[in-house]
Amino acid sequence: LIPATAQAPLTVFAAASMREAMERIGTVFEKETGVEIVFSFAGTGTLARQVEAGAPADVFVSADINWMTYAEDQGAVRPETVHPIASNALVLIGARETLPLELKSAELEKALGGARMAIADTDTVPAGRYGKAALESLGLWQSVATQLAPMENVRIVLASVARGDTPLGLVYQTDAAIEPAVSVLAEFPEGTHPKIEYLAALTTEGDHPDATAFLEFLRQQQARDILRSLGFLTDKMK
Amino acid sequence: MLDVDISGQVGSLDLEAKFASDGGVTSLFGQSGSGKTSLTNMIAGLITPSSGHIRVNDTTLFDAAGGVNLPVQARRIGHVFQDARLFPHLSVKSNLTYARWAGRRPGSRDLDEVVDLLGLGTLLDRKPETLSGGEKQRVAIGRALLSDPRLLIMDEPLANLDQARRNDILPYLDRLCVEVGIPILYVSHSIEEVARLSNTLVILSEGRTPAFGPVADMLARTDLGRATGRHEAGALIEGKVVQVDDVWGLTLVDIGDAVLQIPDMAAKPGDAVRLRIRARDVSLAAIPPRGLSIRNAFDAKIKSISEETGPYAEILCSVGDQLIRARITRASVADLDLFTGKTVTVLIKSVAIDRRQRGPALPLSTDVPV
Amino acid sequence: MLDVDISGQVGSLDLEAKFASDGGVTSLFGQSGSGKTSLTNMIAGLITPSSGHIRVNDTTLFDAAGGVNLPVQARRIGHVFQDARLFPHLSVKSNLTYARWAGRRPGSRDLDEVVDLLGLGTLLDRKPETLSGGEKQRVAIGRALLSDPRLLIMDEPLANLDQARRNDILPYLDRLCVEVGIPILYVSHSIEEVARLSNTLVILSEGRTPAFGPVADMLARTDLGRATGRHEAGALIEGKVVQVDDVWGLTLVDIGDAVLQIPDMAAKPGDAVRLRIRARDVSLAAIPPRGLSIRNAFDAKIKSISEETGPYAEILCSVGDQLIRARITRASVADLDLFTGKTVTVLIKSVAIDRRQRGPALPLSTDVPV
Amino acid sequence: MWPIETTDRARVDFFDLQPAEWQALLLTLRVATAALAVALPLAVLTAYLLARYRFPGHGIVNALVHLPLVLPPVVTGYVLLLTFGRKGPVGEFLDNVFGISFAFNWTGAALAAGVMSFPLMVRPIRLSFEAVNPKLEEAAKSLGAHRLVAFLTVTLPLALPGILGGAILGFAKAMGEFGATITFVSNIPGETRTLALALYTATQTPSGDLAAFRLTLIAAFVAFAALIASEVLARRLRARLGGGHA
Amino acid sequence: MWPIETTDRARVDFFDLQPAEWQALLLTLRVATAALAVALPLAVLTAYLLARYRFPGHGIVNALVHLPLVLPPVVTGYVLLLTFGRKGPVGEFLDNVFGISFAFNWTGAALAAGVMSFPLMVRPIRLSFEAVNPKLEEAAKSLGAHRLVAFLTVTLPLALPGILGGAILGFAKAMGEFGATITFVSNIPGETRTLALALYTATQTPSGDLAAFRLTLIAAFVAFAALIASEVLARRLRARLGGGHA
Ligand SMILES: Nc1ncnc2c1ncn2[C@@H]1O[C@H](COP(=O)(O)OP(=O)(O)OP(=O)(O)O)[C@@H](O)[C@H]1O
Ligand SMILES: Nc1ncnc2c1ncn2[C@@H]1O[C@H](COP(=O)(O)OP(=O)(O)OP(=O)(O)O)[C@@H](O)[C@H]1O
Ligand SMILES: [Mg+2]
Ligand SMILES: [Mg+2]
Repeated sequence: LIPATAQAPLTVFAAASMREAMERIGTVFEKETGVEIVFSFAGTGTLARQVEAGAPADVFVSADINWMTYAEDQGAVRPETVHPIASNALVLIGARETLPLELKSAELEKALGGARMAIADTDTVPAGRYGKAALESLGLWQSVATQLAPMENVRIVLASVARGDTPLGLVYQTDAAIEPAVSVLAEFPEGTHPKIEYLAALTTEGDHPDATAFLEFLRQQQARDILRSLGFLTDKMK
Repeated sequence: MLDVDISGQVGSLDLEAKFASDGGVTSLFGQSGSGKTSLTNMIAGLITPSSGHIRVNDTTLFDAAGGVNLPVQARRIGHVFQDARLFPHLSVKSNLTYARWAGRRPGSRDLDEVVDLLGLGTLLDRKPETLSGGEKQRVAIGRALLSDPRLLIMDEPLANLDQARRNDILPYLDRLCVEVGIPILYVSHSIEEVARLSNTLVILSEGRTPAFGPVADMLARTDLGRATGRHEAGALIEGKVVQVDDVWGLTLVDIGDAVLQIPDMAAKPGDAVRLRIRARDVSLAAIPPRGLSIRNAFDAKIKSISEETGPYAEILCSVGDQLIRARITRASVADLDLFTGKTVTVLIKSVAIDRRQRGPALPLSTDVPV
Repeated sequence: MLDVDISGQVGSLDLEAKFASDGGVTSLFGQSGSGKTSLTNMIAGLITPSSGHIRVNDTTLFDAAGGVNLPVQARRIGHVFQDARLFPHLSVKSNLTYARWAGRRPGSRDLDEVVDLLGLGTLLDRKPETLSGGEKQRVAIGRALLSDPRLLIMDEPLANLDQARRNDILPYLDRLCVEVGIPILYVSHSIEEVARLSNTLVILSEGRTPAFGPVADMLARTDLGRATGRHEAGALIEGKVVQVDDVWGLTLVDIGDAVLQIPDMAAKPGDAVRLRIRARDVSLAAIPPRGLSIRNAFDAKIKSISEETGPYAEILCSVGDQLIRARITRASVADLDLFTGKTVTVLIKSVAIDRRQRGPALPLSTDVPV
Repeated sequence: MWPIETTDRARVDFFDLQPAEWQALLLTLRVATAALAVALPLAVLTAYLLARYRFPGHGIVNALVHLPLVLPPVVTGYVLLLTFGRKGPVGEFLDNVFGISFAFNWTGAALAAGVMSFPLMVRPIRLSFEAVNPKLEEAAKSLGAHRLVAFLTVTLPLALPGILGGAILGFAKAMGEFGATITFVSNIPGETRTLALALYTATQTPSGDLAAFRLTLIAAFVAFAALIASEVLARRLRARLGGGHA
Repeated sequence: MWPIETTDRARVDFFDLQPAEWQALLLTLRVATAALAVALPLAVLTAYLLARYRFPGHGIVNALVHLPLVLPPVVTGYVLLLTFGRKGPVGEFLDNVFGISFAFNWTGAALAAGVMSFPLMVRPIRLSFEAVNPKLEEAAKSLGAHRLVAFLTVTLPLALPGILGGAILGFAKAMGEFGATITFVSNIPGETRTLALALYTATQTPSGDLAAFRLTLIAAFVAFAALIASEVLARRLRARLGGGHA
């Protein structure tokens, strides 16, 4: 159904959390090159398995190093094309106008007041895994582990905190930036968790002539501006 | 007491029924599709008439003007539906006792008695699905009987039953009516049953009730021939038992100007009885004959002769103040030179007389041939 | 030709039936629950017997030994079920014509003819749910008639129908059998219907067939009293029409040693007829009486007298080589001094005689009183 | 279409579907209809077999039918991906032999929807078959109708309310199917991004709330329309079937 | 339990449930049972109303019942969160007045499962009610049974096959419910991580394949058991109901 001509749109499988950024970048790219782009957004794991199964994707944008490694190992992406396009930071959020706090066990306990801390799923969602690592390295894991509410994606964490169902939440800085109903209470220092990197790569099966161009475009200034405007960090990208 | 005057629409049928009866058995008689079931459904409260009223004994079940419309469950009508409508998930026994455990009607009637009457003893644990047609019908009758009704509606309850079983059930219904005083509304196509059982006959024809009244009068009416089935016409005679002959099993009944001998084994002197004598069973003689096996021969006066086309003639004779009808051939009318006013001898075989009993204190009528 | 010899288990009933008939109408007669419906279901192929065989005309429908077991749809049996089993989603018309459009049986019978016979004209577009009990039954009969059957099974088809309608349908069935040659297996509780319609009578009792044979023989047997209903006992007399009296509407029938007068309007001289004479309609006289409206009086010889307890006695008389039964009171037996071997005068009212016609070329018997 | 006052402008915008929404809506209808068209006859067959016959493997068939209900949709989607995907055994076979490919196109979405809605269809249909009095089929046979004809003219029409009921459940499920679809055929606009997937996509960023709300309304509206149509149909059907009680 | 040869060791390990699996299994059963226990009576009531009465709002009730089927489960879960969450209007009320809280505990999972399985229960039950001949209820009333009694003693038992069918669909769905549950009450081990969520969790890690496979087998096994039990029950029921055809 997708004609195998050059007219076929460039298909990008991208982590759902990158949706806004990707769509904006895509619009600019389309305008500049005239190449039509189509995005498929889903969880990184789902996309990785689909790329592995021969999905008609030309570019795979992962929100998680592990899944990109998995895809590399399965021969689904071209290893030489894998490179980071942005990074992110983890923050602790609370309802709007909550006072900032220090990342100490006692303060967290106090802020929680017996309620739960919303976090993306610590096993399945990258944001959750990073969060767990950060809490562990800060020695906070023991005290909050039983008080977590692991959620299916970051959006629900945000909603949950915004509505006050959970007094605290752990999200990416990018998420906190767009949701006006929450405030950032604390930032997790770099190094308390593995590097939060978004990676892009060409798929093995993809044959779109402009795929490489798009991959390049993701690293150029225009794309970086868009990413930064949405709270992503791009400074350390090469 | 039953007082019905209703009208309403059922599908394409425009029903307009008006009749009253003094209790006892009221039979609804009419052709297939004349609206019998629809009428009983209105009385039972399953169809709401558009106007009129329904009264049973002293209770108003429905009165359009007065805004009365008792719900089905408050009418206390034992309804034997034309299609048995047994509860398929319940055993025969649970079906029979449904009114007790679900309707909270303790019921004065004894379960065993009804089970015996209807021959359901071996079926109690069975599911309706496994019953034969007649067995279903009997369970339906039993269920209604055990529901402690103040009116029993029976819609062709004996249609699938053999004669022996009918002969068991009919006297029971009779007794129910007479002794317990429960009025019965009985739908049947069998004029035999109707004549044997009912006090009041209501003719239903295309949704109307062109005639109703005491069954004797109705059966004697010639204008209803089509509805009642002409060859079943006859007369009901009132009489009093004067003697019981145990040797020959005969009962002598005084009907005024004559004494009839009928086969019977359960009467007592003094009992009031009603006898049904069908026109086809009555012969006439110009002169009193002798040496006949026919035991009843008495004089009567010809009141009218209706000769029809075809072979038949109907002769109406009076004996005292009672009427007897005879159906004979036109040829015999000519041969015997019969005319209105002539006195003839009426001949009736004893074995052809049906006996019916009426009146509260009378014993149960037994299984006599119909 | 119908040849049935099967056994099998139906629920708790142990069915073991064996009978044969020469075609025509074969009636199954037995009490409620005796296994009539089960037997018809086996013949129709709805229940598989455990052993035996079933043959209709020259076709073996089932033979346990030979491994033959035709499926229902291959048996070509028109089945009128006891419960009508109409298709609720189809109109009356589609129900009637189902065999044509779904069974691919073009059918030789005319739809209009059957619709007229059964009075279904105004119901054709209706759904079964809106039909009255009798209307459903009629549609079921019509559906079977229109299925071009080689055997018609009718399980109490007229139970909910009024006399007038029965009188329309019975002669039609008769004609179907005689003219078209379709054998009919007829289940009924009405000995009237059975006697009027059938050639062969099969008695069914608790799953067994204690007796079967020509209906005349069976009705004359006194040992079957319980099964056939004693008071309906009678005799079938063979005779030949010798004269038709158009003036009085009478037909003279020679029965060998006597000539009977019967009311009839459709016979021709030379027609062979069968007359049903019920025992209760026969009177006896010691000496030939005169001046009676009773037109049939002839001499007969008493063959046997069975006195029972109770008021009745059954007298078997011979007229030529034919038998007539009379039921009179025991008192009359004594009064008239009747004994075996004595010659008496048999008295039969003309209006009490039922006429049945047999033989291929005969005109349709008409609506005579039963 | 009709003259609109300028003050109503925002409202009008809100109710005018955007191209992407139209696309998702039409795709959803196409996917759900295709799923229904293929799965319903199979469901009727399966339901009839389960209702009327005891055969070896009865239990297994029954269990397999229900499996997509018990497993999280993601798992079903994953199994579909492994089986019908471009590199899956069945997918490869179908592609080579018939040129049919379910991989990452709308037919795959229809397949996922069909599989997921299958148990929802089979159960009510089976119940309806079980409720049809088998004596009616006997009557049909006694009138000469062969087995299949008796089924088609009697049992099937009498089971229609149940089939309709199953079809509705199935259609509704097919419209809303998400987990198996996104896992099996991904979330490609115009190809596999049905309303449900579009809705998910919208919820993935805070700025998508309004879009999500709109999409929810659209989905609900379509579902309402389908339901009302089905109710009307069911009522007519019941009238035609005479309540099914002769 | 019985002596095991050492060569079977691996196999035994594979078939021995790990504590986390046990936990998920028991939790799933608890959640599904609770969902069924609460939702089934409601479904029966709703189905009866929809089947037997035409009331204003009939269409709305009908549509609302089906809504969770049409919307992606995530949306339903989100709506539940907004409504029954700790700060949601209903959630707050229930918490303050009755001390019942659905937020992030297994009762919330049961609520989500109940809501999601509701349409699957209502439809077959409704069909069953519609298939019961209303004349039987009339007969019951004519024998003095009041409306409710007639319903309980006649219509309800005759609709039991459908209720059982609906219960099975509902139970299976409740067991497999994933999207609404994870959204509403998140994925807390021992509290809300049912088999379906555990399974999802396993599929979302690159190395989780074996765990996912094991969990699939467990879920399938439980579903098989439930189905077989239900089939046996249904057969007995049909025998007791005499096929429902008197
Ligand atoms: N829903 C309906 N729609 C159209 N006609 C109907 C409907 N219900 C009943 N009728 C018609 O009304 C008439 C009376 O029906 P009813 O059942 O009262 O007859 P019935 O006297 O009991 O007949 P039967 O002796 O055959 O049982 C019939 O002709 C029937 O076809
Ligand atoms: N499935 C079953 N289980 C137990 N008994 C059964 C089953 N089916 C039929 N019977 C019994 O077998 C007997 C014969 O039934 P059948 O229907 O053949 O009677 P029938 O002669 O047609 O009676 P009727 O005149 O009342 O219709 C009945 O007593 C019935 O209860
Ligand atoms: Mg009727
Ligand atoms: Mg029978």
